[in-house]
Amino acid sequence: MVLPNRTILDQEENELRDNILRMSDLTDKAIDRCIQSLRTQNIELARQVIADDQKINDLRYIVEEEAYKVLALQAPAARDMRKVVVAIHIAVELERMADHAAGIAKLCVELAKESPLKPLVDIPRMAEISREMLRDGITAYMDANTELAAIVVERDNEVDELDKQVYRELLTYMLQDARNINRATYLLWVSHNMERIADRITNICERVLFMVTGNVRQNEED
Amino acid sequence: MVLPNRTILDQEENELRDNILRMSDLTDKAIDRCIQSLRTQNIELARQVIADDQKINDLRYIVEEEAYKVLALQAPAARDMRKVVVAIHIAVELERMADHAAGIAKLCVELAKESPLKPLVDIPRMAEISREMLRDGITAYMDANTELAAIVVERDNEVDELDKQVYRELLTYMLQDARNINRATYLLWVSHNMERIADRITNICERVLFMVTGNVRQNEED
Amino acid sequence: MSLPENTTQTTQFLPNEQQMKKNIRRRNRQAKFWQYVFLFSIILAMFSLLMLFFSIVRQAFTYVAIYDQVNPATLSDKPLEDLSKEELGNIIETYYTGIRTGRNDLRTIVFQDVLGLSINEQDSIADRERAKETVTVREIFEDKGKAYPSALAEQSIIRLQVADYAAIIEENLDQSGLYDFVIEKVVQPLIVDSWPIDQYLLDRDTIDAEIAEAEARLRVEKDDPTLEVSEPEFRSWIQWHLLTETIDLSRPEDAGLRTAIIGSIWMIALTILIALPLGVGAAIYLQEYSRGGPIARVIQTNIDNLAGVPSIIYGILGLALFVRALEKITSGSAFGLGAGGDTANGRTILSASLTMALLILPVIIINAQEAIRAVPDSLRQASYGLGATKWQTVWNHVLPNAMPGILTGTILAISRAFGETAVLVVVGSITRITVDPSGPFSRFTVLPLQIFALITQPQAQFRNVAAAGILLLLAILLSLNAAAVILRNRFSKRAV
Amino acid sequence: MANQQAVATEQPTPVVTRTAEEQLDLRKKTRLGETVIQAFLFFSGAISILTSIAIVVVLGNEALLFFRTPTWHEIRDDNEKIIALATETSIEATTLTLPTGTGAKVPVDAKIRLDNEVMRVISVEGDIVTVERGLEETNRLLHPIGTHIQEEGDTISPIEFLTGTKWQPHIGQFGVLALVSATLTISLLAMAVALPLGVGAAIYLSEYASESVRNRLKPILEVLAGVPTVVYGYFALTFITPILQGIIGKTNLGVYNMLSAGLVMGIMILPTIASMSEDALRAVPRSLREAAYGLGSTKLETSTKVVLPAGISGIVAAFILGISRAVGETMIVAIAAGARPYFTFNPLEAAETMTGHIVRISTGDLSRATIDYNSLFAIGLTLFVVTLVLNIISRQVASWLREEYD
Amino acid sequence: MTSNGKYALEARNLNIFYGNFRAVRNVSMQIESNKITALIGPSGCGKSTLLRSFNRMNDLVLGSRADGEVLYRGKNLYGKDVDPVEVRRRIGMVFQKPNPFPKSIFDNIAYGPRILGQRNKKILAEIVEKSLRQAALWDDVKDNLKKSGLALSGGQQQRLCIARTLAVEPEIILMDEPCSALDPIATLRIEELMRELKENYTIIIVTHNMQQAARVSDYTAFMLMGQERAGELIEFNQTDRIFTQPADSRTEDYITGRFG
Amino acid sequence: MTSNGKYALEARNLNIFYGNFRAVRNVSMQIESNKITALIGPSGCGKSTLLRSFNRMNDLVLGSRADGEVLYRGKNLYGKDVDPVEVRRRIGMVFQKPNPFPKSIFDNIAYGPRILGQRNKKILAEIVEKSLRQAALWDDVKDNLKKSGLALSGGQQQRLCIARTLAVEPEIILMDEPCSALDPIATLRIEELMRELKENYTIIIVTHNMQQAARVSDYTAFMLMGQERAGELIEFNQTDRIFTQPADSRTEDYITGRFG
Repeated sequence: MVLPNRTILDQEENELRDNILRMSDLTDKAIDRCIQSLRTQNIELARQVIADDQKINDLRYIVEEEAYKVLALQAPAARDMRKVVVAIHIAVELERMADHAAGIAKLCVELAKESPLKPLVDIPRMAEISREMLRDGITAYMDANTELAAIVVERDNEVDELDKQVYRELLTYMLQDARNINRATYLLWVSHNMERIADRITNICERVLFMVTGNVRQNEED
Repeated sequence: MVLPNRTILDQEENELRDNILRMSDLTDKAIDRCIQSLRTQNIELARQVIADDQKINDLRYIVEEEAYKVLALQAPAARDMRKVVVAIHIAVELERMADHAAGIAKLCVELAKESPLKPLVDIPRMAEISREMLRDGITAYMDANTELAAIVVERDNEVDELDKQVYRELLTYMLQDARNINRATYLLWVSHNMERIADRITNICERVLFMVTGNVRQNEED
Repeated sequence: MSLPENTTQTTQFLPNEQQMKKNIRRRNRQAKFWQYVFLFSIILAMFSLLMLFFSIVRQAFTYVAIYDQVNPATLSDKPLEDLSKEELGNIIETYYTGIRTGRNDLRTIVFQDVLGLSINEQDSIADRERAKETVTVREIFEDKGKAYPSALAEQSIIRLQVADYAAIIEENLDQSGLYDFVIEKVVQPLIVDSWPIDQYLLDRDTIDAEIAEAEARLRVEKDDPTLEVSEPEFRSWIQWHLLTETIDLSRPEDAGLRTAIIGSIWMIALTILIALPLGVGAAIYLQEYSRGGPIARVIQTNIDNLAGVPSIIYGILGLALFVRALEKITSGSAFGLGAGGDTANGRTILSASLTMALLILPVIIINAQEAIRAVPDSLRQASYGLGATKWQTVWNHVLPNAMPGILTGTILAISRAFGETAVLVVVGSITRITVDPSGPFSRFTVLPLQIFALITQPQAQFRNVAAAGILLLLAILLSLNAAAVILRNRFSKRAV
Repeated sequence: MANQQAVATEQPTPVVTRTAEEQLDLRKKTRLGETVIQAFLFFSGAISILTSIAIVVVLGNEALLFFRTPTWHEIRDDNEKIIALATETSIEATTLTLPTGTGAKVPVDAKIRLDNEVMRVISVEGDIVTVERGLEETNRLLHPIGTHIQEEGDTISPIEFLTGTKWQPHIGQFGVLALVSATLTISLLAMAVALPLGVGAAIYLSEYASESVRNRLKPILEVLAGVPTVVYGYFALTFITPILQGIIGKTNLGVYNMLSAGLVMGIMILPTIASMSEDALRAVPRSLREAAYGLGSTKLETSTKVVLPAGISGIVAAFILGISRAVGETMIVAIAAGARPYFTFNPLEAAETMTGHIVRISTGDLSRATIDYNSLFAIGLTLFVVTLVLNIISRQVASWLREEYD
Repeated sequence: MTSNGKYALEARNLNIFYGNFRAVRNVSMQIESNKITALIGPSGCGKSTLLRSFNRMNDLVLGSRADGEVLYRGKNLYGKDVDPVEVRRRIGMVFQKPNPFPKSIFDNIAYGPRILGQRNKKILAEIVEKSLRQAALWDDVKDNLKKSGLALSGGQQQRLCIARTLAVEPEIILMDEPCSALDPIATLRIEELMRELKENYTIIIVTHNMQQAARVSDYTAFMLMGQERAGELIEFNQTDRIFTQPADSRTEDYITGRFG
Repeated sequence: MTSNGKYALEARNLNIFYGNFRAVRNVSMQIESNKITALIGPSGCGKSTLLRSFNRMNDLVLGSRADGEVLYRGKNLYGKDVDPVEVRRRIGMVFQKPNPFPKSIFDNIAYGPRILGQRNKKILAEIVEKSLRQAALWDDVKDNLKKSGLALSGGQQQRLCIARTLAVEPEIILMDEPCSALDPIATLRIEELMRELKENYTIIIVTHNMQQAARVSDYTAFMLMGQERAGELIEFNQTDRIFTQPADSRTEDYITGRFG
């Protein structure tokens, strides 16, 4: 009497994937741009990122609404069900990542008011790693690739290390000269935001692992 | 032919609520204890918090497994469906909050190795506010109280302000004396963690709003 | 029986396990016993059927004892089969000269059996003779292509003498034909008694005693001490002449059922013509047009009641309505028909068919209704759903699908009409009729009625004829039933 | 989705004009054929009503005539001896000559009847009776010597008809109970044979027999039901009666008797009862049997405690229909039961049932005016009412069955 | 409910009676073209009755009567001079149990066009092919068009019935629990077919299977037995609204199993 | 599947034949006590046949035959000296369509105890009350015990049938699509009743409604038609495992609608 309707389900799942892909693309772009804006003190670019955040928020709402609709109307089971719920989680994480990027962009605007504290090395590096992680994580999601997801989870440590390194370095700048404190603090926030972005990618990958295996208990840590 | 079975559904929903309640209780306790340990430099208490984190993790897994089971087996619709999905979100947030508390506890262990930098005022204040928010947020969830949830969301700003204040204050200590840097840094992390905890409570309350209204687009910011 | 004890369930209410096991043994024994009782019932029913057929078959195939009314020994010294043509001819001539109506009898034999003249032809010959016109032997015989002694060529065919007719017969038959003729017309063997075949096989003593007794009695009666009754010989009463001969209530061995069979066929054909369209029409009206309406309810109740009315009541109705009240129509006089001698007031085939039609109408209607009702409503809805009108739906779906049921019911109704007797007794068909019916306004008889008449004849051998008639009747009915079954199967196969 | 696209693009040229393009016209169309057909169908249905009306009118009317017509009976003395005989009377004669010394009292000025001719006695002088002939539209006939002189008696009241136990038309006694007693005896005999065997056979067929056995036996039963009754009569007369005579003795059992007729009628009805009961039992849904077996019933318990009670209304209906058939059955009794219209319940005796009597008086060529002819309708009416009541009961019972499973 | 769409059918204050019993009370709703509209509700809530009133199939039930209007292209189907035979051709129906005629597949589909007067064999063959293609049955049966429609499986039979309905080119197809007699897999196929058909047809479906309504329909109407056991329309909205945020608490109670 | 539980029933290499046709191939499974076990699968996969083999109801079908063992308390139900009448008393059955006897409610339930030899009226009355209470029907009918069982609504009839089964105190209750003839609300009630009954009975249910299996059962067995159209057991596990993480891809395909 009641089997899920594959046509609709497949269609809805594809739509969810497409929107996630779109979101991850926008998020990736946001990270890239906010770091560029940081490096080049390009306020315009920063403003762009802040503005784009709304688009990503909207996409998240679309994904969530779609997902709840599928859950209520199609009553999916097993992997279908996990795919839908995971889509919600991923959308939320991506949206938050974009928020972080927007946060960085706001800091950029502040930083652009003064001359650069120092040539940036580690923060762009963090961004680079995060973006790689993001792309790999989304690939893992698209391909239901658990191995890739596990690798991405591992790489979070690199970003954490860099964050700590950035902190220590910035501290030396602050101790050197109290006038640096403002700018160093901003950069500190930037680094933190980057670290959180990487964190959230880790969350995404853990959700991917769950989606594929159905096992909630992934070896995870915050 | 196919109506949800209320007995099972009600039972499962109750179980989810109970576990969430249990988690929030443990989380609340963890926040309380880690701040106490910070104040009293009580390593034992800190270790306790770290150990308890596993319990909370386990509860989160239980909630998630239960929720996925309900989704797959009972195919709930409308508010039932939202309740179940929201339970997953809240459990994840609570678990992360507990992680933050554990993070604070770890810092406490480090801090306990040295004498206190200064008498703590703002951080316990943050903890106090967070715990209030947490209790209110969970009450809002239990009672499906949207007004209370909205109030909680507002209070997040207080914690953010305090975090910034703590940072500025700690910065003065660091500038004062380079030997303070280590301890100040740790306290900085503690403050950040507190701020994140409050953030996640905000997330919970937004989920509660969604659960009751069915509207994804709450006015939210990270 | 040997399942382990129930340990988990506390049987507070049921008898304990031990008792239940004892019970179940008793219950199983009971079940076995009654199974045999039920089996016995069906076997007995089947046995009755067997006996029924047996009782008829044994009467249709019997052993008979015969004696010759004219002792062959008095006709010739030699055995008859050894005689020459001429000698046989002489015997015929002598015999017929000896009886009063001999000339007329022989003329009839020549006209009917030798020449095969129809009634009309015979009449026209008689008319011409009456008009002083001579109808010569040559004219008639050459017309029919038969042989005749040339000496008689120009003689009037009607005015010939016994010897002439005998000569003509002699001319047209060979030796064995003449022998048969002599045996049939002169010796005239008569059945004294008949015994069912089973009795012959099992109880010869009684039969021999009865033969001896009959012989003694006949010798006294005929005052002929040499008279002999033959040994029992086998005789099948199922004979071709059942179909070709008319009834003869003086000689059972010659009695045929032709008139009755033709009467039955006429009546049935007419009955179908009247009852089938009306019956199916009524069924369609009730099921499709006024289903559940007040008129339909009244009609329905009516039909159900009519179906249970004994057939004899229909007979009375037919008698009063068709035979008497509508005599003008049913006798055909209203149409200027049936003025001939073979009408019997209103007691015609038409009256009988009308009565019979009324009798089987409820059966046809009820069966047709059943068949129409069995057509799933879903088909009608499908048809209406496509924008079909009521009659389109009935014609295209209801009727084709109900047809096997309707036909089966009709055939069963017809077979009932075929075997129906009481109605026609009352409506008054005639049992001693020897003229074939020629149309709806003829007098007639039918097969079962003829059988009834035969049974009630005092002479025992007519029961043998009746048995043969019954076998014929059953054969017809069985073929009708078989047709119904085949029809049903063929249609139902096509439907699915 | 792709499939749907394909359909959309390769849409063939429209074969019926698509509704969207045509003028919307939902108006009623007159369909003459439909009306004519409906009229014919209604007429077909009405035939049955006409038949019923005809039966009631005919039977009622003629029966009324029966109850209104005075009876005629021979003039008899106190010893029931017929005492009024006429000598030969020609068509023209206006006097009757009574045989001398009979001392018959022929009533003056009253109507008398010889054969079917009604006359009025004008005067009686010794043996010479002067009469007015050919009254009441009867024809003057030639009466041979020894014709009974009948005098007019009373009319028969319906109560007399229904309660009288003597059926002797020649003395003006028309008590239908004489016929009813035979009808009853034979019917009960028949049911005593048919019911237990029929139900037993039905249970066997529906519950025990395998499908193939049932498929073979059921048509045979139906053949048995289709055998014309005249054949059963033959069976009774030529087969059963001799056998019974062999058992009971010829002195105790005549050639014509109710026992043989009753037994054979039972055999005749048996297939009907078995077949109808079997239908009723098989109409009991399979699910009920499964329920019973599922509770741990044996086959017997399932058959007798679940299936039989569930089908009981069908069996009762079969039973009543059987009685109704027995009451209305004609040929068996006409052939095998004899022609003795006496009030008796002894199955060993010959007797005449209502139907048997109708047949017997029908086979003689009855003229319309006689009371015998009219009595036929009175008996017919009685028979009609009895069977009608039985049938109505039967249908009522059968309708319970339908209600239960619908 | 969008208000600018083109409505295929519109009920206005529709009441349906069986004799003195009011089966459906005061229903007003607008059925959008080229959408699937589902009627759901507990047994006896009048959803089937309402559906059957949309093409006057109820007329076939003795003593049934409709009050109010059902507008089809601005014309009241219950108007005085409206011929129900015409109505049913334009508003086709598919029933609970697959009910193919006991004829060949070809004749099943050709029946409708034939009674409408189409005798041309070539055109009939075209109609048959087109209808079978639309019902996604052509590939299964194209080599066996002479086979009896009853020889098909249950799901195929139902698709045959749908094809038969399509052959008379209706605008609206009413479906009365079309899958309740089918197994899950056949059900799935019919549902997919419905989604394909809505490109060209307006579909109204009655189902007592809530999930089915959720899965396939665009709009859902929820009915309940109200006063005096008359069916009432409780809520009518887009399906995803009904199943995620129903406006009426009775609707929510029903879809979440709290009912009764 | 826990292995230390007490098994109510155990099938070992069970094959079921109708004549020469093998309907079920080589099924081995262990039914845990006081649990609800659901058998699911597409039409014709042999799930009903398997169920009916558990109390030898298949014996009633001409030419059916079982190969292998069905162990009940260590005893093979298909052993030589086992009386199916006794088996069916201990392993009761509830059927697809409610099938109360056309008798009073009281007599429906008293039927079983009576044939088992219980004649005492007082005890019979107690049995009737207890069974009706267990079937959650007592309050509905206690004032109308003389009413015909057929006068009840469909859902009540089915509960009556369940009560009737309980009256002979079986250990195991087999249910063959017990809700397929019922409306959603009656279905709901029966499902809740099943969950109450499993306190005291072991229940095995066949359903073609996947959601029903998901909702009410503790264990689920998934069957499919295999080679030569014989039904095979594909997967048997706890219900939540089957519906969230099925081990066999065919199971996942079926429950996610990818089948066929």
